[in-house]
Amino acid sequence: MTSLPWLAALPWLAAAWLFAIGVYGVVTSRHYVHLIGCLSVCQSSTYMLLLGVGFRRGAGPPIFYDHPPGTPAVDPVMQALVLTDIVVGAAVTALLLVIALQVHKRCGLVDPQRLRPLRGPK
Amino acid sequence: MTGPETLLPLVVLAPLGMAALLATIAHWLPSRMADVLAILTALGIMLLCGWLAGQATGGPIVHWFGGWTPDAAHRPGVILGIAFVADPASAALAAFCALLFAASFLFAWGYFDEVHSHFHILMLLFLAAMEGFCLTHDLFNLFVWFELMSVAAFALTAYPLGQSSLEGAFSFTVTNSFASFMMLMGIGLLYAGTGTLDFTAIGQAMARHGPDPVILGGFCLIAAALLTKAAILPFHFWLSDAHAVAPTPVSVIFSGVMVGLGLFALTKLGGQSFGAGEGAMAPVRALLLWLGVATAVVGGLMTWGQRHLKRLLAFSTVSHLGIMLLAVSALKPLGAAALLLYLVGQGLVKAALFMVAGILLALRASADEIALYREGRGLWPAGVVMILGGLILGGLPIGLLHGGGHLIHAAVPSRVAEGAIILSTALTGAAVLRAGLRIFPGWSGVPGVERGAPTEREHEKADRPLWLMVLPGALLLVLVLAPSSAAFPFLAAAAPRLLDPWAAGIATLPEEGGTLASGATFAATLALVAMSLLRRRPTGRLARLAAWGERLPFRALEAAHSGVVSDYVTWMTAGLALLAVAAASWR
Amino acid sequence: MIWPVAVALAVAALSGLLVVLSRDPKRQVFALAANGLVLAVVFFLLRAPDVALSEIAVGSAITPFLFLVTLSAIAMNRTRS
Amino acid sequence: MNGRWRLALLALAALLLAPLIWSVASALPPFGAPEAAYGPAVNALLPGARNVSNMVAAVNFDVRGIDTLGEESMLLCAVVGAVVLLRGRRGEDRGDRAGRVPGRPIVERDDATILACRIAALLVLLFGAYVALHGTVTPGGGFQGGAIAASGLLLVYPGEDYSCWRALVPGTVLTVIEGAGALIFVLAAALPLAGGHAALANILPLGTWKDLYSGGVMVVVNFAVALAVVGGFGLLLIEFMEETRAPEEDPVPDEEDR
Repeated sequence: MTSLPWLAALPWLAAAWLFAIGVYGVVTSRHYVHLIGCLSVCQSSTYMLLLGVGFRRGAGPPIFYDHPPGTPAVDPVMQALVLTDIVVGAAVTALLLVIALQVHKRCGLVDPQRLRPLRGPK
Repeated sequence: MTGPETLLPLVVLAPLGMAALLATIAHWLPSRMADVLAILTALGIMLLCGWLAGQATGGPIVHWFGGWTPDAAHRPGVILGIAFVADPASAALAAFCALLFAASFLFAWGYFDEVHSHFHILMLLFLAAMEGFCLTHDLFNLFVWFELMSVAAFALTAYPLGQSSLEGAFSFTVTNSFASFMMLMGIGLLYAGTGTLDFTAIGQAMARHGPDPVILGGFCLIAAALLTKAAILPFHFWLSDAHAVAPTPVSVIFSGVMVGLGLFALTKLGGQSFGAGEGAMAPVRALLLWLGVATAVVGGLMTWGQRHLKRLLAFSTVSHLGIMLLAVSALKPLGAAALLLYLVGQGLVKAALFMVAGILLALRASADEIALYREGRGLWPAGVVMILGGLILGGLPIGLLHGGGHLIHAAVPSRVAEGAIILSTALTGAAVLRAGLRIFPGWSGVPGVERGAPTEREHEKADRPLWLMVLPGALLLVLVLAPSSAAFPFLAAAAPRLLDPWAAGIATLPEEGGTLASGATFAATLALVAMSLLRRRPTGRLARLAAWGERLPFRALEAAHSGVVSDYVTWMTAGLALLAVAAASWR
Repeated sequence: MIWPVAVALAVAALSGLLVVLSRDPKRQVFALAANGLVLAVVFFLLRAPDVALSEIAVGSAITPFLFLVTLSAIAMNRTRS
Repeated sequence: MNGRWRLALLALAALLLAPLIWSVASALPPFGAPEAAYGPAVNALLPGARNVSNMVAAVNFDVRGIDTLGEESMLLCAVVGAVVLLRGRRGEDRGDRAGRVPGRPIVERDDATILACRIAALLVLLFGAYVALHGTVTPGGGFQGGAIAASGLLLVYPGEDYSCWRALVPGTVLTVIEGAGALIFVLAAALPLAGGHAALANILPLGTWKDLYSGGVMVVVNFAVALAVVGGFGLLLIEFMEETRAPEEDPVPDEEDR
């Protein structure tokens, strides 16, 4: 099967694409909760890149329960890094949601382009 | 396992264990016990790190976690485990972090008196993250401590639950989350390019097959993340909003050492992992030099144009970070020594000044320089600390900061950079002196440029004794007035080992001469203060035109620092593009 | 066979775009949950079952729930103030 | 900067970055053919060295255990921070009346939902425990099992009513569980130091291959992570749900109060 050139770079382009639209979403967002959603999309670009780097074609998962150790397997280190990254994502998202909730309780506004510290809403 | 090697992981495990213990038994803990335990932990870590720094001058103390030493894997060239490597500079900086935490805990005695000691849990996790960030030798472990530091900082910034602190915490979180995403992408690229995550192994892999696009791309992403943490232009916008709204004990840590760690990690990575080819990073180093000049000047101007004390001190931190980047961009042992001494010096002075701002917030219910006109007369100890701190910032020729400035002048390559250092040091020192003279003795002319700066009516918990709040600040100032020549022998040994832990030899540091630069700086500071004292209301048309002209650049800069998180993210993307173009232009 | 992974990556890129383009936060929550599931399928095809399991548990169960609770709390605050 | 200027600057940055991203993407090893030697070395060495079959758990809990310790303390930090910011002035007493959005009808839960949720809660808790226990053997582990168990705890709420749920799943117990999980992890890391070993060294007997008890200290660390995650996520869900209760008096003070 001829491997097309762009197929060899597909996950890197997908990661760059998700990062770009994450940045676009955050910059143009008009609601704190929407902005937090775009931030988590931007974070999913890092999962894509890391797991893409660890993937090996024709290899099985790094769990030697049903197939014996020594059979070719993908890179477990990258999967451990992505696990830590998912915890980071959950932690930061929870904190951001709490801050968004408290800002709305304080001043009834959740528009990131109008809220400015020390200067009062625009 | 020798003694120091066995005790090295305790530097991180002790604060984590104490935080977990407090989280478990917080419900049944007598009220002041959490404060005592936190201070004892911080002091213990400080002594341990100081002892390790002394031991490390002979050779770096290495501890491989889980016993996974490089040869335990029977695979030459494949490093499985994670190492903590304590070279003298890292251990000394870790000790400095613990010192600032102890002073901050002392200052915060009685500040947070609710039941569950959540503040102390967050601060201990913050301390553990900083210790790990200084000592780790593995790239992803550096990211984990970077992220733990950030999460603790986000929660502590929003702690007072005021509207400004919540919005400041929100933009702080979003910008630093982008920095951590960029760092993760950089780690992914470096792992794909070199196949390992250990600093030295990355350096060897890069020396073997040269900096190809993957490694350069990885370096740019990681450098962008560390420059965001080190608040260098155009990544610096979050800092003024976060420091100005955080509770005082937290701002002490932010400005004292957290931002400096970004530059420290950049120097360590630059030396150990990416310093292989001399010419390899020339265009990136040139860009860092010019970013340093721009950051120093913009930070200095913004400091001069502020009226809110904490925001003024935050911009002075931005300016000092720009100055430190100038010394670091050369990636030479002299630059590393200058960074270390200047970082400790400015950290001590900034911590003391933030505590004075906290005292004014607590006892005079405001941090606004103009609203506090003549209000500080009853608090003369805080006045002495503030005015002495302003003098030291402005270039008073005694103490650690003067020694640091002297080394930076020696390490900085170009004349333009020296001019920027003199201008920004004068601006920051004069701004602090202007505020101090206006608040305490009440000497001040008409408010000039700082009238239109953003400010806020706020206060902090008041029923705390003045002596307890002034004591840590005064102790820190006594430390900064220590003669810098005492630190030169340790610095000479520590600097080359920061760039390469297994390097032998001693760096040659220029002797402590009264150079023209330090005299010019102090004179410029006094001139600016005199100008602000003699300022009268502009009556004639020409004077009014001059006043309008003088305000123009400050209004433009204030408009750029808009406070809107969308702007900050846009500027960060532009900064990343700038870094990438500089790295790409190497080939 | 590389085609399933390529298709899954393309669907993940599209679902990320869907999350960004749904400006109304209430609809975005369901787009996020769907994005979590699509990512879990991508991770499964990239031979990462552990990561897929935690992406389902966190990315499409707990995080969207936190979003929903935040939006309902905001709706209650809006009526109170 | 207004909207247009931001998009213009973003477009310029994208224009500058696009060719560089393409040159990096083409210089990277092709997708599916990595050159890194770290992962294959772990795959080859760890089954024999630690008698475990789940390599990801081996990397997480043994080879790179300090990363996971940092990750757990990050979760502890985020949960403590979220609890502090959410409780704010509300204190930790339970709001007994549900907050209401006027104009939105209250739909009574019918018995089918209550029965389904009660059964589902138990099954999900059981499944979470299963995934957590088999961490070192099959896909899953402390973190995934803990997250599933936490969502199982949440399922108890639609099964019972709010006050009964809060009584069954008290916040203080979850705080203690979370703190204890983190403490056990730190002790598992620090105790080998006393015996002269390296921190996080695997000093317990390694157990038998493909058995529930395999990997020595990894089982303890896996259990600690499961505790920390159940406590952390459970507490987070409780505090968030507490935000939807009607407050006794208006917690938002009128003037700018710190």
